[in-house]
Amino acid sequence: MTATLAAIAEPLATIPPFTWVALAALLMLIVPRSLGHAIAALATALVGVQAFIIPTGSYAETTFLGFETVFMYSDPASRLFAIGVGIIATAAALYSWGSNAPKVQTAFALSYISSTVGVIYAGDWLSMIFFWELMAVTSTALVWHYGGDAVRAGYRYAIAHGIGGTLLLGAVVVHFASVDSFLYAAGASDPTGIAPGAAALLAALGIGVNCGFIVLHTWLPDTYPRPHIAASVFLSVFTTKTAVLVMYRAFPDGAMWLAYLGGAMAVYGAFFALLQYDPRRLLSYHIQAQVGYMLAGIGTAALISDAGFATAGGLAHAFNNILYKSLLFMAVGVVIYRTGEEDIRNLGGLWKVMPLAFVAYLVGALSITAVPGFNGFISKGMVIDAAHEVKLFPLLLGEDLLWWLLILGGVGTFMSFIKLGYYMFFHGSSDISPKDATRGQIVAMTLASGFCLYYGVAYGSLFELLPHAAEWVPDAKPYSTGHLTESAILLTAGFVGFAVFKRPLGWLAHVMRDVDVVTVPAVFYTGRAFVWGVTEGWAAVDRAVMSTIASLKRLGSNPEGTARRLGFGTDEEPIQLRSGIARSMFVLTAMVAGAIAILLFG
Amino acid sequence: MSDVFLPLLVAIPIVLSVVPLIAGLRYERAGWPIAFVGSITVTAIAGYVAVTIASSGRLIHALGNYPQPYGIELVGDELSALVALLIAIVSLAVLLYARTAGPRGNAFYSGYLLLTGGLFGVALTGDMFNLFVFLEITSLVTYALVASDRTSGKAAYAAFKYVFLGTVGASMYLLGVGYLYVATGTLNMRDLQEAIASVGYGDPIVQAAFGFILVGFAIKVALFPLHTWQPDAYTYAPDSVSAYISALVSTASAYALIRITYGVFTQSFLEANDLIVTAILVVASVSIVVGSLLALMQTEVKRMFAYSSVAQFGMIVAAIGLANETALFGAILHLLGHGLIKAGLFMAAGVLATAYGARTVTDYAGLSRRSPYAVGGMTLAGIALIGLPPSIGFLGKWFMALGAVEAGAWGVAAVIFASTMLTLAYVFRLVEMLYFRSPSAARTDESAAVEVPDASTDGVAAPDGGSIDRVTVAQVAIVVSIGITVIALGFSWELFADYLDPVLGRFFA
Amino acid sequence: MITPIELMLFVFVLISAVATALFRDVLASIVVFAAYSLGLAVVYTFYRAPDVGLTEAAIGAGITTVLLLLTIAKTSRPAHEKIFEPINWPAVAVCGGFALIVSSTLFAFPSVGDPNTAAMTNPDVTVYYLENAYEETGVENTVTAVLAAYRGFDTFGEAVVVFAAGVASMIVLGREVFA
Amino acid sequence: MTDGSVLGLITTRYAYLVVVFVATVGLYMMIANQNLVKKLIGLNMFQTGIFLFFITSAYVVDGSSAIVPADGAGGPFASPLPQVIVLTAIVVGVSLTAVGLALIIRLYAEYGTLRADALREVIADE
Repeated sequence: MTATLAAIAEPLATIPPFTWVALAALLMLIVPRSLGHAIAALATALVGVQAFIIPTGSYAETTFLGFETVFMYSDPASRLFAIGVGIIATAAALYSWGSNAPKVQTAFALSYISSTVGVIYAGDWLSMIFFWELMAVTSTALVWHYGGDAVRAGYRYAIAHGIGGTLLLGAVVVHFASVDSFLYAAGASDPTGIAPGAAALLAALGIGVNCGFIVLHTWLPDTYPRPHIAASVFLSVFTTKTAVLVMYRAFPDGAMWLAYLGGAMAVYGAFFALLQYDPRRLLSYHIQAQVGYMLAGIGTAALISDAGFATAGGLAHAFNNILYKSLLFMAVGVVIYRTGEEDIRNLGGLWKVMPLAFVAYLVGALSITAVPGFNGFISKGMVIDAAHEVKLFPLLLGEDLLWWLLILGGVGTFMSFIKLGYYMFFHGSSDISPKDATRGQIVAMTLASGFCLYYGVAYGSLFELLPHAAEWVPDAKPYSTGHLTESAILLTAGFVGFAVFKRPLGWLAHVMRDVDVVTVPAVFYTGRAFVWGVTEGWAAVDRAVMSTIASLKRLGSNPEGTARRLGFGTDEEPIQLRSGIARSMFVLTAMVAGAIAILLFG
Repeated sequence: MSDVFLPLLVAIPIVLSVVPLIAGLRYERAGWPIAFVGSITVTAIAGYVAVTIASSGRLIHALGNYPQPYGIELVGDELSALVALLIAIVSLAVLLYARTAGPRGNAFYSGYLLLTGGLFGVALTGDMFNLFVFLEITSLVTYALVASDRTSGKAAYAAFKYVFLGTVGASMYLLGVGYLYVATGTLNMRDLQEAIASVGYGDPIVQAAFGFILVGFAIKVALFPLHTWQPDAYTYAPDSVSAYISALVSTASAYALIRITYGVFTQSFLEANDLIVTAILVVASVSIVVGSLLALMQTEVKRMFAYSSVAQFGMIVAAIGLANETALFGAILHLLGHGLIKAGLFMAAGVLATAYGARTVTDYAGLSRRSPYAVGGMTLAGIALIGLPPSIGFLGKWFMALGAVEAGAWGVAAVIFASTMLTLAYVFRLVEMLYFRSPSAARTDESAAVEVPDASTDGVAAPDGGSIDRVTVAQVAIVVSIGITVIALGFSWELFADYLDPVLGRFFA
Repeated sequence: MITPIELMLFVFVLISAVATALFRDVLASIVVFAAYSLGLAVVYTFYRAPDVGLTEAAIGAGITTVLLLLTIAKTSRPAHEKIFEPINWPAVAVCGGFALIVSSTLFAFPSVGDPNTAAMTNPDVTVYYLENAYEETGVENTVTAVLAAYRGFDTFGEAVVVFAAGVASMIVLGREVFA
Repeated sequence: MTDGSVLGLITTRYAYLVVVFVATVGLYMMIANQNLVKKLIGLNMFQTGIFLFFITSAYVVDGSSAIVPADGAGGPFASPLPQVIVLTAIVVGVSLTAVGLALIIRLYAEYGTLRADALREVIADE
């Protein structure tokens, strides 16, 4: 028996998990739809199972493009993410099956998962960037496949990720030049992160695009609301969370700027989420806010003595976020699937007709808003606890700016989920009576909800997966009185806030209906909205970035026009440096003379 | 014994080139079948030679049984075999494409065969003066082919300009060879390598020789600012000819530059003359940036691709100047990849021009719906041109950039990076037009919209869903298969690394 | 040292070269260029290259001139009032720079007619040809031996170039020119 | 043997100086002369400079041309190799001239001018 188990376990421990998923993606194209989705669910589940089997260390070492690379690098962080991907990709595959997703789309989704798993298990910068770029391509294909509006959005998505990927590629090359190896742990027992200086800057920007750094985030709410609902479930979790992991790989010891940027993202994302009426767009802004918490956790490691705890908090939050964020996209997807409506003001009273979707939404919302008993409470609490120890810019109550940002983000999150739930499920009575979730969707949502609850209650099993567990687990008491009080205050503030600001919110959201159309006026009104603590400074930055992007886009789409404005060329004859024989020979003569002079006298 | 295939590669197309003219007296359409037979034969031989070299090492054939340095020898090593294979494959592809696309006439097919033979000569010869002769054969035919569209005066002017720059370039090369002869008394490449080493790398005659040869090839590969012949030639030549010469003619010259720099002057010469290396890197970098920028500015698609070549060859020359194994490996990959990519792009542009009269970026609006396969092939080739992985373009740029970093030439790495961004911009501009614009929107969008040339008015393509006339399935199939090939080759780096290992080992002994 | 014959020949060559460049009338230019080619042919012959001298006289001074004249006949010969072209000073400057820099390489060159240069003494090339050509090929004229035997492939290429020029002209002009 | 001074250059390497001069005149013609035919003559002249270079490198003072009788007597001989090269190169040169002239005829038929500046204007207006 043991021998059989070992025989099964051995290939599982040595063959990189992305191979199964890639294989499933190919199979998907030839087998019938239902069988294909079953294979997909199995292949992705295998990723989760394998995560437990692969022992810690480096495997599948090989040479790739002429360099030492590691395709299977297993440490607590990669294991954590692989488990998360295993669970949610399986659920999402089932959800796709239940949502009439075409099988080609699921095949694209699987290739996207496969490259995600590749990034997670990469043990060196080279194979990481390889899978990273592949992720960009496959996810673009996933968006594109839906057609319609998604195509233009996917185009912008591709450009954003093309630029981000290239920046990161630059970082990797610079890193190699200074360290002379691509391995994460080059010459050291522990990974040392990306080389400081230019490499770190390029990496921060490149990964920042995928993380949705403020001003680099515009692709996020632009893209995720548009494709097929099942595609959104895939997209919503993997790109951004993988970016968090890679950010951790680049800055394993944290950084101050990362912590405060994370805090700012939490507030910024939550604020903009609050203004949305497209449910998937609202959720997309929350991705930015939640990634903010994760980065704050990872970044805080540099600021406090209990570094391991902060890092673990950030990664734990990423793990939990994978679970509840996809759950939320599933629940919202069911509503869109059944009603075809993408504006929550046209919905209402659905809790009676769609109780299952409502329950799933509720679990997701309670998790993301960090209500005790759900997994978000555990990990967000860890991040806030870590921020509690930061004493760099103390504000009120002796708490640091970072802490206040995270709390404010938390309140905003809570408010926006009350809003979303209120509009979708209550808010008058339903005049439509759509059916509830399909079987596949129910299974998928049950799976995801179950894990949200499980890790909220049995948090010990989450703790043991986290890095540096031995250092901090003994002191971690998530359900202490202090934490519960804090949570209660936070929740109360959220309720009060929503009650008070519901009307002004409606007005504000009315004038800021669509970020794409009215970004610039939105920024103008944002300036007035001091209530929300958004400063004019952000607005200015946002405006500048928006206009830069707009002018870059103009340059890209009509370069000759730009050249004409700068005074080169005319309408009739675009600039082309066309010279005749005489001038060509003149230049040639000078070049020969120059070359020989350099050779002789150099 | 396999070495007898080397002269056959050169001789078969050249001897066959006489046949279309003679047969043409009786049969009007004799040219294509003859060229086809020749092309298939040399492709098979080139493939066989490449495989043989992999197993048994480089082949050397002494012509007329006069060994070097008394006679002329043909050298088939890993590098020249790959270039020969590229020549054979692209020739065949272009020939299949040209069957319906034209230009017609037996003289064209004679020229085509001569050009193919000449290119094989350039790839295989091991003698400096013999290289000159073959360079001139290829140039001469190229001039004529550029001007083979007899209705276009611009094409004739482009060819005329090319005659001057091309001939002076070749003459500069010949002068360099003369200098080397004065310094050493020999013309055989392998012999020269030792002779130059014994004369010394600081000898003014040797230095000047390198200067002449370098500038000569800089013209031939169209390095900025000596590129002035190239955009006109590529733009106004018939589509089949553009595809052929953009893929092979400059490629053969760049190959020759690699062979002479590393096989004759050697890496030690570059090390001893570091200022010229700096100059090469500066000029090549300027070429990369200016070429990319000008490509971005163009409205005419073929001219855009032409300027893109200026940038790509800039990269290859920069990699040659970097003088390390990684960069040169990248340069060779990019040389081969660029040949395929540009052949594909120009043929795709030809298909779209034939079918819809589309020649400018604006004309391309919404063509993906009308010609999904050709546009798909073009897009794949475009992706490879940008250098997105996986594609042969990525491998080339990657290793060149890596070589630059290894050599500490940060500027070159940055320039390659910047050029990638610019390439991204102009290729995506095309892709956006092709896929995301509807024809009418593009018209109103850009005031400078150019009216569709007359070509489309004579009966092709109704505005919606019109069928493609005059474009054959074979043409589209070639474009698509090139697109797929350049992407598929993105997985091949290990194959190339193993294959090229011996020759790189000789260059960097 | 330079001999009087060489001096005379070179002065003639130089003057005719400059005159070719400066004559405004194309016909005059062609004629002077023919004279220049003939001058060179004599120089070649004096430099012990009678085969080359003969070829230059036939091709350089002969065929080229005929081709140039034919072209003039087929196109136009614009009338001019002035005899000489205006001097293009920027061109003079860049050409002068070129000439100076290239001339500076000449310091490293052997003297004209030096029998002990690398080229003359290379045992595997020049010396080998001179010693073995007759034995191996049976031709007394080493130039012919090298042309036809040792470097026969170049000669093959040369023939191809001529053929290519014919094909090229056909492609450029259309067949009717030769029909 | 060789003299490093400028005077030495002129007195002992005079033929190479002629080479440089002739080639330069050829370049000048291609740059400065507007007539296409004259430009082509310039191209020819540039090439003849290179031919002279090779012939000079093969020349031996008091030598004879490279016709070696069966007994190998006589000498010194001029080097045959550069002469062979020039023979080939002359033929290549005239072939190029022929193609260039064909193009000139094409251009004249199309635009009715042989002046480079006028031609560029016409083409730009096209």
